[in-house]
Amino acid sequence: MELKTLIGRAKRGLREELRLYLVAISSLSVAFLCVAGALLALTNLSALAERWGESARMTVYLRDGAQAADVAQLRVVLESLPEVRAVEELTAEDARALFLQHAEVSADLAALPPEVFPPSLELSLATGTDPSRIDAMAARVAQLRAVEDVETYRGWFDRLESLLSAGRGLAGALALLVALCVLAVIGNTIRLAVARRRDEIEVLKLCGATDAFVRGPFVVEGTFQGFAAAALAVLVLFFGFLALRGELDASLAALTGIRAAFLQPWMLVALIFGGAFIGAMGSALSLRRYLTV
Amino acid sequence: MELKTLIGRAKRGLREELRLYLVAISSLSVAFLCVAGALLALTNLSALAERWGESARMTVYLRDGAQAADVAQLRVVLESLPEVRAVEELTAEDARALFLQHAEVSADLAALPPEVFPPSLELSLATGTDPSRIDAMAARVAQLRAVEDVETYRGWFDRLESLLSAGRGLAGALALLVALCVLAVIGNTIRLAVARRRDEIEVLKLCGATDAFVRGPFVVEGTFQGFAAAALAVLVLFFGFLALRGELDASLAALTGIRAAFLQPWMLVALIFGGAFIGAMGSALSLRRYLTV
Amino acid sequence: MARGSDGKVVRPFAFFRAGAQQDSRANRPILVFEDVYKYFRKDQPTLRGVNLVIERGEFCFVTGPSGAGKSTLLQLVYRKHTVDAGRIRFAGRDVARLKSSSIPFLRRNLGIVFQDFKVVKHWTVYENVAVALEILDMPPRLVRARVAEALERVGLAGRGGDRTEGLSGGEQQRVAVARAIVTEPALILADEPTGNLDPHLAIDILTLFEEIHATGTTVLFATHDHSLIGKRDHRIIALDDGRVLEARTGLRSWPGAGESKPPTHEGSGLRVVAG
Amino acid sequence: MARGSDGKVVRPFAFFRAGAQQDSRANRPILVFEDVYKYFRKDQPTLRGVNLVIERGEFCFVTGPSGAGKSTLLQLVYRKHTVDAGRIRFAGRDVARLKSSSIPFLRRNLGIVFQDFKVVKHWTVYENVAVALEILDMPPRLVRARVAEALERVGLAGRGGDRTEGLSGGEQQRVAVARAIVTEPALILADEPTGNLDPHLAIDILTLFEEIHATGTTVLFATHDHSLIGKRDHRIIALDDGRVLEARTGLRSWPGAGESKPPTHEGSGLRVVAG
Ligand SMILES: Nc1ncnc2c1ncn2[C@@H]1O[C@H](COP(=O)(O)OP(=O)(O)OP(=O)(O)O)[C@@H](O)[C@H]1O
Ligand SMILES: Nc1ncnc2c1ncn2[C@@H]1O[C@H](COP(=O)(O)OP(=O)(O)OP(=O)(O)O)[C@@H](O)[C@H]1O
Ligand SMILES: [Mg+2]
Ligand SMILES: [Mg+2]
Repeated sequence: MELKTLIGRAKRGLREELRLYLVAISSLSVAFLCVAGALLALTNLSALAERWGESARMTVYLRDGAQAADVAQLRVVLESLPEVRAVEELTAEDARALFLQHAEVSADLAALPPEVFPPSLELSLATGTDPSRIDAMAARVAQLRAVEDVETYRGWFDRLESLLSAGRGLAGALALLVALCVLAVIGNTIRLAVARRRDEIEVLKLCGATDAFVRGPFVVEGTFQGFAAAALAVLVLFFGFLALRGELDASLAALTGIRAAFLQPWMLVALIFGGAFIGAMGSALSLRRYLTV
Repeated sequence: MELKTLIGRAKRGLREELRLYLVAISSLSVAFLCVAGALLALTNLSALAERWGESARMTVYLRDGAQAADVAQLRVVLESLPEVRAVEELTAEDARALFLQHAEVSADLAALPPEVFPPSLELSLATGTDPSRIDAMAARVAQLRAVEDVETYRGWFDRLESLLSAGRGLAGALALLVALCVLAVIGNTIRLAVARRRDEIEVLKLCGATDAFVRGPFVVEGTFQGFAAAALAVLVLFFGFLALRGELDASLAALTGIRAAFLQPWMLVALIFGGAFIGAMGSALSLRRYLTV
Repeated sequence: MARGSDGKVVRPFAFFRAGAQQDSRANRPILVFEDVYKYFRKDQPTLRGVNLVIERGEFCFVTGPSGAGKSTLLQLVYRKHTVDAGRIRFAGRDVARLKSSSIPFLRRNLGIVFQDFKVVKHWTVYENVAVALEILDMPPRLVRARVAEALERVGLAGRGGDRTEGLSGGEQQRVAVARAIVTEPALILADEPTGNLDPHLAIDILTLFEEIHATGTTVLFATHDHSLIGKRDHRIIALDDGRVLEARTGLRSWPGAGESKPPTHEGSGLRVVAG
Repeated sequence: MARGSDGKVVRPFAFFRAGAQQDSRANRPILVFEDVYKYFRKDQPTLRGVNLVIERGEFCFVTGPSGAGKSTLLQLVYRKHTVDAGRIRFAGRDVARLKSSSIPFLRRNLGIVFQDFKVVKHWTVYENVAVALEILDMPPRLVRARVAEALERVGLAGRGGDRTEGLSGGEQQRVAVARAIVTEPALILADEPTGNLDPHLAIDILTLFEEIHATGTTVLFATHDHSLIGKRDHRIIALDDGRVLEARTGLRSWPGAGESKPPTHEGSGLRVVAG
């Protein structure tokens, strides 16, 4: 097919149905906005998860009066474990100061004797170390001579994990819903737009056009619509993000310790070209039933 | 207009465009599903907020060796305050037991002397009491004789508040997005469906039909579509909710202390009739430009 | 004439009973064109200065070459378009000055056969005809009886249940005719109602319009078919280049045509000799 | 004949060059109907046992009363419908057995004027005609030249830029004719191509088809218009009640019609006397 003719025919369609096109593009871009928004939420959620994952830690309480040499040896042993990223020593005084600093109930506890706070080694664990390995390690470390007790914060860890997975589940369900919505909107928009032009398709077929010839400009138009809608959605999301960022940083980020981030560039590119692709496919598929003239 | 004729004409439209109708209803119901889902999320979020709001509390630490009579009088005073819902007395022993029970770090603290834990009165505050009033009250209570110190948990309270408002903000933004999406989908679906039947409308107008006569069956069809789509969305959401409830209760509810609740009956009714109404309005409005024959 | 099965003739309500002007007499002309101009393009008017008086109960052929403005003339009456200059009075009322909410009531007094039929392809034959009566809020029982009668008169008895899409060109045209006559309108505007019919059927349809005309209905019958025009002695309104040339007594007495001889198909008889 | 501005005649590629059967001779009939039946309703066939041989380069009128099956006959050739029994061979190939991917190549050899025009209303006149050439992948320069020529031949020179919606019925019909002839097809199927034209223009269009016929094109011309048929001495295929009655030499020698006298419009001459 002559490319010039193809473009000409696509432009003819665009000119004739400009209003319809604007409506279709706007409704598609709302759908894409939903997808992009869900992606943004997931991006930030996983940044949060990573941040929290990084902060997995373990406290090894040292026996009262453990020898400095023993402690140093213990430290070397712990540092050699693959799961351990960093080891920090906390004396009883340090621990007491830290406790008082964090506790809101300051008044009476200031009088607590240092003995209540045993010295400890604070371990930062490697990202993504799974809980069962942490347990096993804790059991082994507890056998060592200078060790009084091992705290794995397993309870806290579990709670965090389940909160995160609930968040991920919700975001996933939302993304699924949105994807359904996008498919429905794109399918309907294109199917209905094509239905409006039944007469045109009939004439083409009766004049001897092949299916590919009939599809050509519709697919070009669909591609353009999908592309424009996705690009518009990304733009709107970006400016919305810029506008809301201050708000977000103030409330959410202050709580979670991370700053809101926008979508990765590769995601943006994937969204826009995915939009163009879905538009093209939607056009081609929804034409099928009108080609049997 | 004869009602029988009206219904007959609407059924004629339904019969002719059954496939189109199914597509339209399915896409509308996805949109309504989004709305209903957002409503559900908001419902549960506000239940959570209420629960947390209810649990606003204050601890009044009693002076060492405060007289039982003084404490009793203090209790009476506190109970008479409008902001206070309930007062519970906590002896030093109770406090210690409670601390040990909650604290994960059990080993060494078991040896803590009871003096570390002063006796206290635990106040449950009325729902929605605002933070400044709590501060004022705390200052007043701190002046009383038997009172050693007052803890308002202001830091925790603030964190909870900001978390909740962030959640509400997110849910609100989502609801807005979804509402936009619904409007776009309904508008387009009906506009395009009507465009397909231009010839029919033209014939009616040229035969002397009034605008109201032309609109009649379209509005009936639009009402039915909106109604069916909203009802379908509610059904899907309900069964989805039933299926996911176990999961939700296990993860989310365990954390927040509330059980997932479904939408209130009045919300369901409002959704379904709102759907019917939007369908009717959408039909009537999108017909306007085709009535000028 | 078409009547309901109970023998009662249901006429669509009289046009603008309230708004009719005071000079309404029984024999006031039903349709008057006063110096009507219609421009679709600035430089070249489709109608230029048309003056016509159609009396109540007349039967007129409207003829002229393709693109002469026959359809436009009829479309101005039913307010598909409005005049650019001049005036059209239907039953004494200026059609161009009707509010858009009054247009439906104008059209209910007209029975229109459109040149391109304008039947709804995905409706059945019955539905296509019945719609004209449903618009008038007629009770369904009466609708059924009158639609059946109209279909029988155009030779489509028993075809009511067929989808209109599957009909032949001539059958679709007859559906359009049935829809135009089923309401028993005061004025019938038939735009080329026999273009897709064989000579037999064309005469049948012409005869049908004449029967309806005999009950007092006014008929404007636009056609190219000189053999049809030549068979009858009705008034002829010939349009050419937007102007009107008319004969009061049919083709037989048309200048240049011999008495009682069908016209030659060279068409010179119908050409406007001087602009 | 219509040629590009460079004088080169661009014919759509020969039909099924590869698939043509071995007995292909230059004077093999272009179109053969062998005992063709078509049932739209179980009880009543639209075509019953039609046998016809159309030679390459013939000019045939197809006539018959409304609903006789004229359009159906033509629609079977361009595979809008398929036969229920019997066979239709176009250039030796059985049309009913074409794969659906081959149908476009069948249609590119045909020039079809549809009874309901099938012009796209929201396209311009130019676009409606050009589309037939664009389908053949013709370069735009050539398309422009040939469309302009086709429009001139049907009397629509200079109207290329108008929206088709605004055209009169006869003008739309001529757009349909222009689209059918612009590709210089091997076989023209014209279904009532003059139904909306005045007698003058009808003769002009008939003459146009005859000119094209003179260059070797086969023409099937379905019409009701006996005055048109009577003017020429072509072969007549009359359909009635799904059966064929034919005359080899035109209406003038039709049984019951006097030599050189136009047919009476009573139509008895064209009625099938016995099943
Ligand atoms: N809506 C319109 N927009 C633009 N031009 C129009 C419109 N309607 C009619 N015309 C032009 O006005 C002229 C007269 O058209 P009209 O349909 O009245 O002709 P007609 O006498 O009915 O012809 P025919 O016998 O072919 O139907 C034509 O040249 C046509 O192109
Ligand atoms: N697609 C279809 N479905 C059902 N019936 C059909 C279909 N096409 C044609 N028919 C019927 O077949 C018969 C012949 O139709 P056809 O269109 O061939 O007639 P025709 O000779 O062209 O008539 P006309 O001169 O009125 O155009 C008609 O009675 C028609 O109702
Ligand atoms: Mg006309
Ligand atoms: Mg036909």
